Amino acid sequence: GTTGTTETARTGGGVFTTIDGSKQINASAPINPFNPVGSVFSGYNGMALAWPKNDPTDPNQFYPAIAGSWTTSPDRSQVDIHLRPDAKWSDGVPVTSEDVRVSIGLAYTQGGTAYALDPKAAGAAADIQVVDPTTVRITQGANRSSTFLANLLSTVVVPAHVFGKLLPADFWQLLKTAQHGQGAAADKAKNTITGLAEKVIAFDPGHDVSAGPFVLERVNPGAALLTRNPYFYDRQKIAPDKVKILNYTGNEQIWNYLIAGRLDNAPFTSVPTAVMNRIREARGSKVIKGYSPVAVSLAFNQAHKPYDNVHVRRALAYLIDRAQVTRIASPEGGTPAATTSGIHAQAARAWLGSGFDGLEQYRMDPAKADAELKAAGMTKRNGRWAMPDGSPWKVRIHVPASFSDWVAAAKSISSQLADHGVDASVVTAADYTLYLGELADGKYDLGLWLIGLGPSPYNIFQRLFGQANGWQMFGGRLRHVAPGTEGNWMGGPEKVDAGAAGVVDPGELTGKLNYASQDEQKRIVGILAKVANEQLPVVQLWDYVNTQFVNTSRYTAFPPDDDQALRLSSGVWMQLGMIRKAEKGRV
Amino acid sequence: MTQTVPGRHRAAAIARKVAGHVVRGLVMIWAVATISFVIIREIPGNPVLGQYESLIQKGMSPEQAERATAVLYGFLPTGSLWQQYVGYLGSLLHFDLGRSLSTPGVEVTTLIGHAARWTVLPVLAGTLLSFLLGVTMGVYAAIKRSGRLGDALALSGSLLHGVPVYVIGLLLTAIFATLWPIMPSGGPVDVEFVPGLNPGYIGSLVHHAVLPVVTYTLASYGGWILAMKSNVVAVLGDDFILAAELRGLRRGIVFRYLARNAILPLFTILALSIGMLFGGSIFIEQIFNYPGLGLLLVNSISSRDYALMGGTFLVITVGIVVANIVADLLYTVIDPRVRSGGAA
Amino acid sequence: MEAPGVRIRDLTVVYKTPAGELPAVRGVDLTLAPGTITGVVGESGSGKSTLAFSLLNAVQPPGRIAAGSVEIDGLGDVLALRGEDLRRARGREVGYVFQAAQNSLNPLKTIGKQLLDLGRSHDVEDLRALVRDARDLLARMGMDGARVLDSYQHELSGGMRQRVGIMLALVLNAKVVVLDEPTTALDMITQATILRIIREVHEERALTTLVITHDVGAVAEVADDLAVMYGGRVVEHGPVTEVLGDARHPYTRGLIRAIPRLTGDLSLARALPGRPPTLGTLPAQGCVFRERCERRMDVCETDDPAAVTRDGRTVACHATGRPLELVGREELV
Amino acid sequence: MITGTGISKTFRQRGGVLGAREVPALRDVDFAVERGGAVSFIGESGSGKTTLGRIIAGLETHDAGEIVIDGVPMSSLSHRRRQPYFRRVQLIHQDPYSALNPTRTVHQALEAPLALRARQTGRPRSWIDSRAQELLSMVGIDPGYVLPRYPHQLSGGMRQRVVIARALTMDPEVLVADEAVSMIDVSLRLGILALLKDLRERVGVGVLFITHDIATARYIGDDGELYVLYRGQVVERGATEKIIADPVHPYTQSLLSAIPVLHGLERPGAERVVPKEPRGESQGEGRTGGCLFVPRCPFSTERCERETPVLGRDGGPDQETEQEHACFHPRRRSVIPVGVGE
Amino acid sequence: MTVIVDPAGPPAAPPETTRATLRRNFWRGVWRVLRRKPSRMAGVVIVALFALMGVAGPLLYPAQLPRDDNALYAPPSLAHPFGTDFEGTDVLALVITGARYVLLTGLATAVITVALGTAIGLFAGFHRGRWDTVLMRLTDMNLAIPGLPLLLVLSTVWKFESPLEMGLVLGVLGWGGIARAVRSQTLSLRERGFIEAARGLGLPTRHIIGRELLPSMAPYIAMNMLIAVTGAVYAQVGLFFLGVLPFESNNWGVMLNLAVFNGGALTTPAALPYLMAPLIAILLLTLGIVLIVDAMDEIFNPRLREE
Ligand SMILES: Nc1ncnc2c1ncn2[C@@H]1O[C@H](COP(=O)(O)OP(=O)(O)OP(=O)(O)O)[C@@H](O)[C@H]1O
Ligand SMILES: Nc1ncnc2c1ncn2[C@@H]1O[C@H](COP(=O)(O)OP(=O)(O)OP(=O)(O)O)[C@@H](O)[C@H]1O
Ligand SMILES: [Mg+2]
Ligand SMILES: [Mg+2]
Repeated sequence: GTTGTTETARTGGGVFTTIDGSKQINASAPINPFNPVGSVFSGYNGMALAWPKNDPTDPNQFYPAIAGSWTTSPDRSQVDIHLRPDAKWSDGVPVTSEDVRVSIGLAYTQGGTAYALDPKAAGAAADIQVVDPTTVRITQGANRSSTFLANLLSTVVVPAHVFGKLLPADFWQLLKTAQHGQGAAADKAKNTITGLAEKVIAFDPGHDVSAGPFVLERVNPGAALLTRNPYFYDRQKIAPDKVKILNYTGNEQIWNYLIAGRLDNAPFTSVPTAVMNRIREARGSKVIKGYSPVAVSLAFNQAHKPYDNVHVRRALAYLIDRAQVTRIASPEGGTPAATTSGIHAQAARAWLGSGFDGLEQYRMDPAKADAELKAAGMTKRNGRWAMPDGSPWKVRIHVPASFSDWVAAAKSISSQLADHGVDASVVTAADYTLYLGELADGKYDLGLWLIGLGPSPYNIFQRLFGQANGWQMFGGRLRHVAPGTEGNWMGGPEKVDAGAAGVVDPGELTGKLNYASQDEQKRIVGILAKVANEQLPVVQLWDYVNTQFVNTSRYTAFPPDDDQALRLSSGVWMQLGMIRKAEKGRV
Repeated sequence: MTQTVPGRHRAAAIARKVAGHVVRGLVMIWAVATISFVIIREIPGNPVLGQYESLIQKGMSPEQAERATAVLYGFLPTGSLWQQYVGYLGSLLHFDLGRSLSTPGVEVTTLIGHAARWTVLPVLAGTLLSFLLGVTMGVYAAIKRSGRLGDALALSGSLLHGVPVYVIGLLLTAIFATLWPIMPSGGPVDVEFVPGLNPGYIGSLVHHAVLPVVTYTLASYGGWILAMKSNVVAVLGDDFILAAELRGLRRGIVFRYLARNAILPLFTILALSIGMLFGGSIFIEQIFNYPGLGLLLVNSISSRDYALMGGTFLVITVGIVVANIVADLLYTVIDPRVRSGGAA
Repeated sequence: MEAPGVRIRDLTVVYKTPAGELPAVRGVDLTLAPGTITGVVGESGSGKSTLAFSLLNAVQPPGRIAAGSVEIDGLGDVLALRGEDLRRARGREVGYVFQAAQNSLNPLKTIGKQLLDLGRSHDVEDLRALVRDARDLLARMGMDGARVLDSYQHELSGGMRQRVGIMLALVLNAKVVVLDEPTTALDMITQATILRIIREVHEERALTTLVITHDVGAVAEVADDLAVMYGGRVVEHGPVTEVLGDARHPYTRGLIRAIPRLTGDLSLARALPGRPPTLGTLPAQGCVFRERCERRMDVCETDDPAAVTRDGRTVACHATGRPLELVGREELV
Repeated sequence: MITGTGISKTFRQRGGVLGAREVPALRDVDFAVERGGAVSFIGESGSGKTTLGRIIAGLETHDAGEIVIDGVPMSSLSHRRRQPYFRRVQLIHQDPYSALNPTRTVHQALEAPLALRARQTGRPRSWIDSRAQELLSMVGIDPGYVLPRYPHQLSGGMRQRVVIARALTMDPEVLVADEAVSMIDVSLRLGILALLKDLRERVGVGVLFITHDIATARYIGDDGELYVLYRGQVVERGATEKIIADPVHPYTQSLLSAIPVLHGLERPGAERVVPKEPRGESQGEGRTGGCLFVPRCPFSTERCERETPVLGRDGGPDQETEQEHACFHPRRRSVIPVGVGE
Repeated sequence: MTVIVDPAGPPAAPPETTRATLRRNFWRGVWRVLRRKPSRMAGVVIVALFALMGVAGPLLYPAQLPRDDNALYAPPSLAHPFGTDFEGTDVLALVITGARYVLLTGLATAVITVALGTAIGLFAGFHRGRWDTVLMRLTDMNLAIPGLPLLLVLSTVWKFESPLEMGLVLGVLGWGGIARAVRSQTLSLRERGFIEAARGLGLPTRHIIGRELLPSMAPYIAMNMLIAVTGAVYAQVGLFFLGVLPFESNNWGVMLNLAVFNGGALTTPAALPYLMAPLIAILLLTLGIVLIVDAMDEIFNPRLREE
């Protein structure tokens, strides 16, 4: 009974109830966006300069927010950010360039791509300049990145009159020394700045000063309550009086809320079919589906035999019925991977065009699998495949126990493999942290692994040909480490034959994606997708679908399927003019 | 034989006894702290990597996830295991449990303090409720033990005693929060109410506590009914009850004799289970999203928050140790036989 | 006030056992003359306690009073009493001193508090007077009343507890008092003291008293009348001096002969052969004692001897009054 | 065969909150048990009888004094070396029910010690069964009947006989019978007493008989010796018959006076002594010196308050009877009941 | 005199008291005790069924349980009395083949708990003194260590792949309560006449502990053993339910976990049979054990047994 029943029905009002999928609510945490669990909720009381659009290929597409507009120099080296003149903090103070500068200063204490103290880091900012109260100019360092703009615009803005005191008076001088100085002085300056990190994280302003549509009123371990910010620049677009963000510890709680019709919007969670049906039956319930640049793969440790042999990897790919796996593991939140390209299918089409169809699809084909295994020298005895030396071949698929969809997928794969004479079993790790640790230590032969993290093509292939596969980026320089060391658990070869493109170093190519031009990126993505498809460092299993749940009985005008804003919080939707109060009696 | 001991002597003797208990308790706390320290530091897994990948898993962009986790590297413990241990013991002496990694920048003591509130409330209520219920039913089951009703009560006790708490919790949520949603399915209180002594807030507190408390009550009720039943049966066989009846004492008085004698040994168990309550119930808190110590511990383990894990462990242990001491002393105080030295 | 008389008629008490309901007391007739102390002796398991409980209609399950009546003057048939009437009779009219008086007190309450509970249960209006009476009684039995009332059970010695038990049985002015093994587990001097107290209080208060014991000596010291029980039957009953001086039932004789004595020829004393009876081993028909009897006859196998009363003495034996020939058991051993 | 000199024992009771308190259970007790001899200890509850029995059986340590078994002083031996000596002294418990393990049959109860004995003496295993039967016959029960039975299936008298048989498995030289008949039905008591006497005479074991009922002490044997214990101290000692006939110490007289009179067969003694009440173990504990019995003695004088009478020194031994006592005012009193016929 | 019997001649027929007879009598007694109440027989039948499941269950099915790719979370039917799981495998088959792990763990835990607890309690109670103090401090510590949290931590370090490992850990964590109770029982039994008598006879400590003390505590120990089995089943299933132990599709705890978190059994009835099957199995096992526990006292007390 938390819905607004007052006469505000036409103009707005009521409580909007939702869940922040990326954040555990923590009542002990400060109201501070720099704190990873701080009670600042993106889009509600947390504001960035702009909000990223969900474009499959272009990471630099943004909706304006605090930054009303921006201009980039043609060589992408300089960005001018123009703040909205009507942006105000919830205490009535206008949002100015100084706020942005302080926010950037604070960001430096935390480290990050755009605000790295090392000027040689890819995409690091070199200079921050306040041009006028509403204009900030930021220049990029020598090592340019194609995502520089995106990183700048994602900067979270905090009020200088609240957070400013965290920066020492000589901060900007210190920063200069750290970035451009030499020797001990620079090191000392660096240490001083990073030394501020803890203080910044721990800082608790006590009450919320927000530039967003809402201000945090109260938070308890179960929920956070936010009320309208009367000074928000687009306040007339905001329908609800209050927003209630609920905490959750397990997906099933979200399911229950949804079935009970309590949530106006819920983030993506994996949902069993039966539950999905119940949710759909709930009054006013609707499901919005959209693109989410994440895919799940079965990754090989090529340092372990027999997975060093590409024929074995291919054979396994031919034995896995991805449609069945998806049906069992993620029936509502995933689509079976069309093939292994390292890219989410939707983005892959955009990047590769018709080239996508030219990739080998690895349809389920036991005969081909047999051939591949034979090619790898594996032998079959009593209907069971054995290693070339005759020793038994045990395929152990590792998954974290806490992800029941992954567990189900792994089980399904192992059953399918077993059907074809491959002795396969599932081994779970107690939790995700342990899983990742052991995975990185090279303890597993096979494990499930997230790939295709778009839209930036570097991010996409960095999952296949990045740190996990031995390529490390240090101060703008790439180096390759031996399999089994320093987190290189995929253990792929440093150079591979890419057919028409000749022998290539996929890690190097991936690194180039960072700063290459659009056309160059397209070429490299083509090569890397082909390499991924032929070499199969992973078998892509399914691509995630961003499944959002909304309830239209209290509010309407949610974004449609595949909307560009789908991966943003409903707070941002409101800022963008979506979400209106539902008219009485109309559902 | 009675013996008159000067009051001062007796007080000194009690003080000596308490001191002995406290020293033993401290040694035990130290031992458990050390064991848990070693085990905790040996847990594999990189907490920062874990956080980063979880954020990605939840759909955050890699850049954002990196921003959110980069700073955590500064919170990882450094130095050799021995150095860490010495530092840990040193800060323990100042009641400093260190700083949390999963809620960076917040003192572990603060986190524990907040969580303890939510643990103590429902578990204490559940313990007391189940105690009262179990004891009453236990008496009933003992008195009617040869009848069908007594059998049924005892069997229900044995079964409930056996049914794991998570089964009860799951069933209750399924029924009262999903099928017939009259109860909230999680959280400790509705955030819409201003905290304080206003009816709305308190009502909401109670509303949210009902299911956890009922679950806890049902889960521990079985133990009480069984213990009480067997105690009552034993006391019923004692001669003084028959003697009281043969002296024509009122039924009520005989019943009081019976109940007091049977319940006395349960008080120590009660003290112990109240001590256990700092451990909360991991299952209950997990199922009802109740932000108590149990959940705190689970989260601290999965996020490899070493300081928080150690701190929570310690608090739970201290609770048990203190309860043991209290139980021991309590017995001395409430049982006249032990009180006066048991020289009979 | 006159001491009441007690008449037990044809009392049968059975216990439910796996082998069916077996009688622990069988067809007992016993009259307690007003103002006398009657002693009941018998070996373990002969049904003494069961008989005592019957006097208060308090036989414990799985036992059950199957037949008979217990008439007490001024109270009527106790076995017909139910509920509150029965409760009020217990303690107020019939005082009971428990077999294990050692353990008949609530360990968690002081004696004084238990006394007050007793008073309240019987609607005593003047509790102060009750406490005063109790203190007098205790003093009468040689104890410091005030201190005892403030004590817990475990702070008293066995003899003291026994006396507290007697006090609690008498403090409401019960006129019929039943003492079940009041001196077992006490040493000689304490036993003597308790027996003396029983006798004195009995006389002072004009009571009708039943003392149950397995120790013939203890009964002989205090009792006026003596009843001997065996296997649930009263086999002999009469004035104590007569029964002891001239026992008529073979069992009584054997019992007396088995008492260790301070003087006299050692070789005259001897144990009874065989085992004391239990419910399961009692013969279903015939004389219950015949297994151990030195004067067994054929008729003993089939007929239960009837209790015959002559010159104030009751004996239940086929052999009584017959010449002493038959089975010369003495020669056998 | 076994002698004790100056045996003393003080228990330190750890009483809960109250700290320790000291209970002197035995004070300077001398005694001697000969082969085939009979020594009885009597005294009221708490006088230290059980403690003495346990010390002699090696189940309890003593604080001072010396126990000599077969001429070997026990204090000269290590704990381990003492064991074989103490095994020659076997204790028979008061309660025949708790003295037998309810979960073990009589056969099992006898088999274990006999097996041990067989190993010690190098006898074959077959000896065990025949010896078990022999011992049971010796104590007068039918082996065929009792061997396969559990204790609860036997009567009190049978159980006590089994206990005695079990003690005999070790071929002891002394049996310590602590209130061995007080829990047994009256009708059967004499049987056990006669058995003990019989064992003395035929097998030659010494019997140390502990009781609070003086009359039973007579039945152990008419050549027996009697010790009267009061609060851990021997106050009178002499031949059993002699002491019963002519007790000198007021405490012995109180004990004898307490024996119930079988009216009809006996009449009470003319000068029965009734000790003063109340009695309490802790009473008079703070006193130093003086006769222990003073608080309860009807005849005490001022001297008794001051001086402590010592057994033998302050009374006896009587040249004729060797009777000793510890009293400043010894006087014969006729306290025991007299048979009507006499 | 009544007592003098010719000591020379033991009766001709030696009584039948061999161990075999005793054992036969014991089992006859057990049978009698069980037959006394129908509920006990029911308990025995249930537990025997589970034991059979544990021993023979996996033999009833092929190593690779058949799946039906088109019947995921199928409702109960004749072919699948408890429906199917996420992969289309028969739930009943999962429960039956999964019994072995659960029961083995339970048994291993019970044996270890009871063996450790009894040994430590006996030793402490029998030898008293310094050993007692040390062992009791150890016991206090065992009781003070919060078990479930520790298990959660341990499960990250140690993969409990075999039921025996799992049982070992649960047992090592759980012996404290029994040790304490056994010690106090030993202390009181120690004062009983028959123990004193055995010591007086010079019987070896081994005999006293093994033959005199242990049998007297047998009902208690047996009872605890049975209860420890259920306790271990819960602890173990609970850990699997929390999802911290290695995956095995026919593990009851994993089934619960997947039913709730993957199947949404608490949210929709579709996966309810999948949830109920292991739950019912657990409840039945408990019921069986509870019903049998009731008979323990009578089984091990010869008096109650023979009646
Ligand atoms: N609760 C009971 N269930 C079955 N039989 C019982 C019960 N109570 C007593 N009996 C049996 O009844 C008979 C008489 O018992 P009762 O207690 O009256 O004997 P008693 O003469 O008082 O013996 P004791 O001297 O041992 O006190 C005994 O054979 C006893 O076994
Ligand atoms: N283990 C012990 N700890 C403390 N005090 C004890 C202990 N054993 C005996 N005592 C005390 O020593 C004294 C003598 O006790 P003991 O048992 O030897 O007397 P007893 O003559 O056998 O008495 P009873 O006739 O009651 O058996 C008593 O005061 C008793 O309380
Ligand atoms: Mg009785
Ligand atoms: Mg004694």
